[in-house]
Amino acid sequence: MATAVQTVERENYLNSNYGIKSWLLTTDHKRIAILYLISITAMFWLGGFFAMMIRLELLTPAGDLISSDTYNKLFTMHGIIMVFFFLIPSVPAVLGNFLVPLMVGAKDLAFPRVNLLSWYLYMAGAITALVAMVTGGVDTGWTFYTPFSTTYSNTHVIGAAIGIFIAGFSSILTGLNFIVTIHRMRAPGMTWRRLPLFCWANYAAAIIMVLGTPVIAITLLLVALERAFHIGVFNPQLGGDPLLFQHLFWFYSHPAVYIMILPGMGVISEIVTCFSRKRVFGYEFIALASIAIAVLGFLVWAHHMFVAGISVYAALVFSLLSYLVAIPSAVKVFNWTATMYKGSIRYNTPMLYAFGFIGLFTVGGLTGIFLATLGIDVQVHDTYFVVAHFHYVMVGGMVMAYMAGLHFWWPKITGRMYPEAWAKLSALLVFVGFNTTFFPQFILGYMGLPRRYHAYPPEFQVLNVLSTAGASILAVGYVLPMIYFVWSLRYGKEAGPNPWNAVGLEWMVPSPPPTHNFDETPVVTWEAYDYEHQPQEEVTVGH
Amino acid sequence: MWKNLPLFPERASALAWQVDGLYFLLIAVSAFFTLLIFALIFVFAVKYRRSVHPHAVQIEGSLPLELAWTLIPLGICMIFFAWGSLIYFQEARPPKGAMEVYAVAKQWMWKFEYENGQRDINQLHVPVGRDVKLIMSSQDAIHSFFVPAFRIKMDVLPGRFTTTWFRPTKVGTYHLFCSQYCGTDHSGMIGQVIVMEPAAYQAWMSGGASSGTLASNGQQLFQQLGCATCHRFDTQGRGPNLTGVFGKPVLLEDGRTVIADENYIRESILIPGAKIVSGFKPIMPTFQGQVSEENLMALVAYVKSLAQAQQKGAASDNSSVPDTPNSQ
Amino acid sequence: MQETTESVGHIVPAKLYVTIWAILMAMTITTVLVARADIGPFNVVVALVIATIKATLVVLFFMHLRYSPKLTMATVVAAMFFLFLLLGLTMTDYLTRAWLTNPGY
Amino acid sequence: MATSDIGDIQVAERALQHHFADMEQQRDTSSFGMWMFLLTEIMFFGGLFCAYLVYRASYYQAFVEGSQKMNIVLGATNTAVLICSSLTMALGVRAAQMGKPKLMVILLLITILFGFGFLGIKAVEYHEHWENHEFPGPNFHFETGNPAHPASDPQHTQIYFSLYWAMTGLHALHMVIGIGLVAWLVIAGLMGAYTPHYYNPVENVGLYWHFVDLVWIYLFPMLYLISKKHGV
Repeated sequence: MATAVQTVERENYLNSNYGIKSWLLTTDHKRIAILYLISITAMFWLGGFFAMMIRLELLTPAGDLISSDTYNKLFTMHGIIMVFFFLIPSVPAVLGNFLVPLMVGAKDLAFPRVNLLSWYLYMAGAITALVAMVTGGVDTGWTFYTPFSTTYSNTHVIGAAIGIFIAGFSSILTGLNFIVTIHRMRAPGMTWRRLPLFCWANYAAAIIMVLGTPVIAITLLLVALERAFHIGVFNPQLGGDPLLFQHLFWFYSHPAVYIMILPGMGVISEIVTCFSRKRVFGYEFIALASIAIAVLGFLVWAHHMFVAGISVYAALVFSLLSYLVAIPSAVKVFNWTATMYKGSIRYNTPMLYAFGFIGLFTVGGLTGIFLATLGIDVQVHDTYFVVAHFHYVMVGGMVMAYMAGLHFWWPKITGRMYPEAWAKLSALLVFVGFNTTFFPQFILGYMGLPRRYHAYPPEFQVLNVLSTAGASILAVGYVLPMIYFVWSLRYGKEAGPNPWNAVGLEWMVPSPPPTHNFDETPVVTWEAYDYEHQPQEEVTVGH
Repeated sequence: MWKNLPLFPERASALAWQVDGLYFLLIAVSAFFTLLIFALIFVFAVKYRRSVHPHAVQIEGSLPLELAWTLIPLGICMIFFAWGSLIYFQEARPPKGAMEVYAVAKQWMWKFEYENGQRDINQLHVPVGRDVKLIMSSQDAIHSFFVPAFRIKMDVLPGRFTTTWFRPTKVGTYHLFCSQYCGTDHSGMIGQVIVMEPAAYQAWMSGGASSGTLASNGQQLFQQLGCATCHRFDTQGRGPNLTGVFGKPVLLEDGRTVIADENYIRESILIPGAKIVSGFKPIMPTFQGQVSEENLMALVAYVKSLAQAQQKGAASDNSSVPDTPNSQ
Repeated sequence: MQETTESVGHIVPAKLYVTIWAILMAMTITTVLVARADIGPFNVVVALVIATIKATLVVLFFMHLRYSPKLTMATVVAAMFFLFLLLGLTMTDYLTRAWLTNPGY
Repeated sequence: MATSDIGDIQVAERALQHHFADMEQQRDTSSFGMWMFLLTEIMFFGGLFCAYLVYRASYYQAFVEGSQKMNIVLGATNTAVLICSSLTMALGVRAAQMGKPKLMVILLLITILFGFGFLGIKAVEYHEHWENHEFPGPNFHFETGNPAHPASDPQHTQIYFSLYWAMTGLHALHMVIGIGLVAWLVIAGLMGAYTPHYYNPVENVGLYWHFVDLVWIYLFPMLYLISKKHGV
C-alpha cells in the first residue's frame, strides 16, 4: 500500500507556492491548519505563562508575589486564552482541518474560503481579547458571572467579551464546515460505518460548535449591552436574574468541554488501533458514544449551578442527566482498553501519550461523577477539587490527546520524523509533572480551599508547593517538543508516506500531501482500521 | 489542632458524616475503576508487546461486554444519585425550630445579625448542637457561604434571599470562606464560625450591647416607613393585614397562589406591583433604594414574628385572622 | 448527491406560492383579531399556534423544505429540538423554584 | 429546464469549484451549508427567546403593560410587508431556476423595496418609543398612560423593552444584511451570473431572507400580542 516513491522535488502543499501572500490568502485546508497551529501555539505559551505566574504566587500562603488584582487578571486571562483560544480550536482547527478532508477522501473542506474566514475571525477575536488584556486586563474569571462582570468589575470586560464573541463565529464556521464536509464530501465507498473514528469525533464536536456557540455569543453580547446601556437583563439591581446568565452561559460552556475532549478521543481511537495493529473494539459503540456525548452534553449544564440558588428539583433532574453523559465516556475508555487485548503493541511516542490520556481521562471522568453527585458537589463546588477535575479532563485528557495527535501526524504534516527518544522523555515528563501538579488539588479541594484564591490559610501550603513543583516539571515537558519539532523541520529524517504503517486514506498520500490531496478520487473498499490486511513488514524509520 | 499537612477536613456538623460516607464510597469505586484500567493497560501493553506477540488477533467487539460496561456503571451511578440527592434535600430543608441568623455579604466581608439584634462581622457565633438556619443576601456581586467543616455551601445572591442550615456538633473555630469569585479581595473574604458550648454562647450573647431584637427593629421601621398606615391589624386597611401571613399560601389578584416566604416578603417591599394580593389595589409605592439589606431583613423578621405570635395565640383565638388575607 | 436526482432544484408552481402567501396574510389578520378578544390563557396558545403554522408554511414551501433532502429536514428538526432543550430545561428551574418553601419556624 | 444551452453550461462550469465532483454535489453542499448556518441563527435568537420566556413567565403583568405600548397596526403591517417580500423572494428564486434573469432582477428589486419598507416602518416605531423614553437605560421612564392603573412594575417593564429592542434590533440588523445580499444578487444577476444550472447564491440568500421573515413571525405575537387589552 505504500505507493508513492519519495522524490526530492515532488510538489506538495508546502512547496507549491511561496511567499507570505500564498499563506495568508490560501484556501488549502492544510495550510490553514498550519496557520492555526502557529496561532494556537502562541496562545498556549501565553496561557501557560499566566499559569506559571499563578502557581508561583501560590507557593506561599500570603499574597506576596503579585497584587490580588493582578492575580485575578492572571487567572481570568489564563482561562479565557486556554479555553477559547487554545482548547476549543486545538484538535479540530489544527488536526481536524488537516485530516478530515484527507480521511474522507476529499480534496478540501466543503467551504474552503469560509475555512480561511474562520481563521481570520479567530485572529480578530484573539487580537481583540489580547488588546483588552494588554490595555488593562479583565478580572471577571473566564465565566463572566453577572452582576460582577456587568456592574462591579472595572476592567475591560466588553473588549474580552467581544473578542470571544468574534472567535465564537470562527468556531461556528469550522463546525459547520466539518458537518457539511463529512455529510457531502465523502469519497465513493466511504460509508458512515467506514468513517475513521476521528471524523466521527470531530463531527460530534462540530454539532456542539454549531448549536452551542451561538448561545454564548448572544449571552456575551447581552453582557456587553448590560455594561454599556444598563439594560437590566442580568442585573439584579434592575430586576434581572443573574442565574439566567449562568443558565445561558453553561448551556454553551458545559457542552464546550465536549468540544474540547471529543476530538481528542478521536485522536486516541486512531492511535490505539495503529499501535496495537488491531481493528478497534466496538467501532459502532465508540462512534455512537461520540454522538451520545454531544447530545447528552446539552442536557447537563445546570450541574454547575447546584449551589447557585436554582430550584432543588431542577438540580435533581440535572444531576440525573449528568450521570448519563458519563456513561458513553466510560464506554469509550473500556473499548480502547479492549482494543489493546491480543494486539501487537508498540511503544512509540503517540502510544505513550495515548496511555497517558486513557489513564488521566479515567481519573478526570470519575471525579466528574463526584461533581454530579448532589451532596458531594455542595462540598467541592468552586474549590480546587473542581480545578483538579477539569484539568484532568482538559490537560490530562485533551492536551495529552493533542500532543499524541501532533506526534502521530507530524510526519504526515511536515514529512519529517522527530527524535523518538526525546519525545518519549517529554511524554514521561508531562505525565509525571501533570499528576504532581493536579493530584494534590483534589485533596486541597475536599479540604475546602476555594478556587481563585490569591492568598490562602497556611495549612494548605504543603500541597500547593507540591503542585507548583509539578507545574515546573510539566513546563519542561511542554518545552521539549517545541524544540525538537522545530529541530525536525530541518534535521529530521524523511518520514515517507506511512511511517507507522497505519491504515487510513491520509497515509496513502505522500508526506507532506500534495496540494489537492488526491490525484484521483479514491474509492474505499475496506473497513475502518483494517489492520488484518495491512502488510506486517514495517518501514523502519527514525533509528 | 492543625498539623503541618492535613489531608482531610474536620467534621463538625451533623451532616458531615453522611457527606464523608458517600465521599468514601465514591473514592472506593473510583479507585477500583482507575486501578482496573491502569492494570489492564499495563498488562496488555506488556503481554502483547510487539516482540512477543507479533501478530494481532482481530476482534470486532462484543455486545455482551458493551452492555455490561454500559449498564453496570449506570447502575452504580444511580446509587450515587439516590444517596447524593438525599443529602442534598436534607441540606435544602432547614428543620423547624432552627435558630435564625441573617447574613449580608458584601465586597469583601460578612455581616451577621442574630435574632436578638446583636451583630457580628466576619464571625459567626453559634451554640453547639442547635440547628442554625442562615438567611442570606448580598449587597453587590454573588458570594458564596462555605464552611468546609460543616460540608455546606450556598451562593449568596443580590436581589433575593437564599438559605442554608447546619447543626454544629463540635466546639471549635472553623473556616468560613467566600467560594464564589467576587472581585479584588475575594480571598480576603474569609471569616470564622465559632461553635461554643451553650452556656458560653449565652454569656456571649448577653455580653453584646444590642438595641433590641431584630424583629423589634423591624417593628420600628414598619412604623417609620409608614407601612402601618395601610397594613393595619384589622380588615379595614388599604393593604393586607400581615398578621399570620408568613409561611402561608397567599391568593393573588391574577389567580395564582404563592407561599409567603422570605423572598415573597422581600419582593413585596421592593416590587409591590409584581404580586398583588387578591382584593387589593396596586397602590403600594416601591421601597427600592430606600431600605438597606439589613433593614429588609429586620422587616422580614418582624413580619415573621407576627406569624409566630399568632401561632402562639392560635389556641386561644383561632378565628381572628384568616389564612389568606382577604380572600373573598 | 445521494438523495436528489434532479440537477436543477424543484420548481414550485407560482400559483402555489401565491396561495401560501394568501394563507399567510389571512392568518396575520386572524391573529390580530383573535388577540383583541379575551379568551384567557388561550390567547397565548392561539397566537403561538398561528405563528407556528405560518412558520411551517414558510419553511415547507418558500424554503422548499418539502422538496429538499431528508438531511435538510433533519437539520430543521435538530434546531427545533435543541431550542426546545434550551427553553425547556431552563424553565425546569424557574417553574419549580417556588415548590420548596421553608416555613422556617 | 428546456432553456439550458451551451452558454449556460459554460457559466456553470466556471462556477464549479475544484474540490467538487460536479455541480450537483456543489449545489447540495452549499444548500446544506446554508441550512446549517440557519440552525446556528436559530440558536442565536434562541438565547434571547429563552430570556424572554423566563421573564415573561415571572413578570407577566410587567410584560403586558409594556406590550400595550406597541403599535399593533404598524406591527401587523410590517408582518404583511415581510410576507409579501417572502413571496417576491420565492418567485425570484423561481425565476432564476427557470432561467429568466430579468424577471429575477425585477422580483429581487421589489423584495428590496419591501425590505426598506419594513425598516422604515420599524424606524417610525423606534422613534415613537425613543420619544416616550421607552429605551432601557438611565433615561428609561414608563407610564401606562392610564391614571387608574399606574405602572405596576416599571423595573421589569424595562426588561421587556430591553428584550424588545434587542430582539427587534438584531432582527433589523439581519434585514439590513439581507438587503445587502439581495442587492449583490441583483448586480450579479444583471451581469448574467446565474443560470438554471448555477443559482446557489440566489437560493441561499432566499433561504436567509425567509428565515428573517420567520423570526418576525414569532416576534410579532411575542412582543405585540401579549394581552387582550390592546389599543387602550
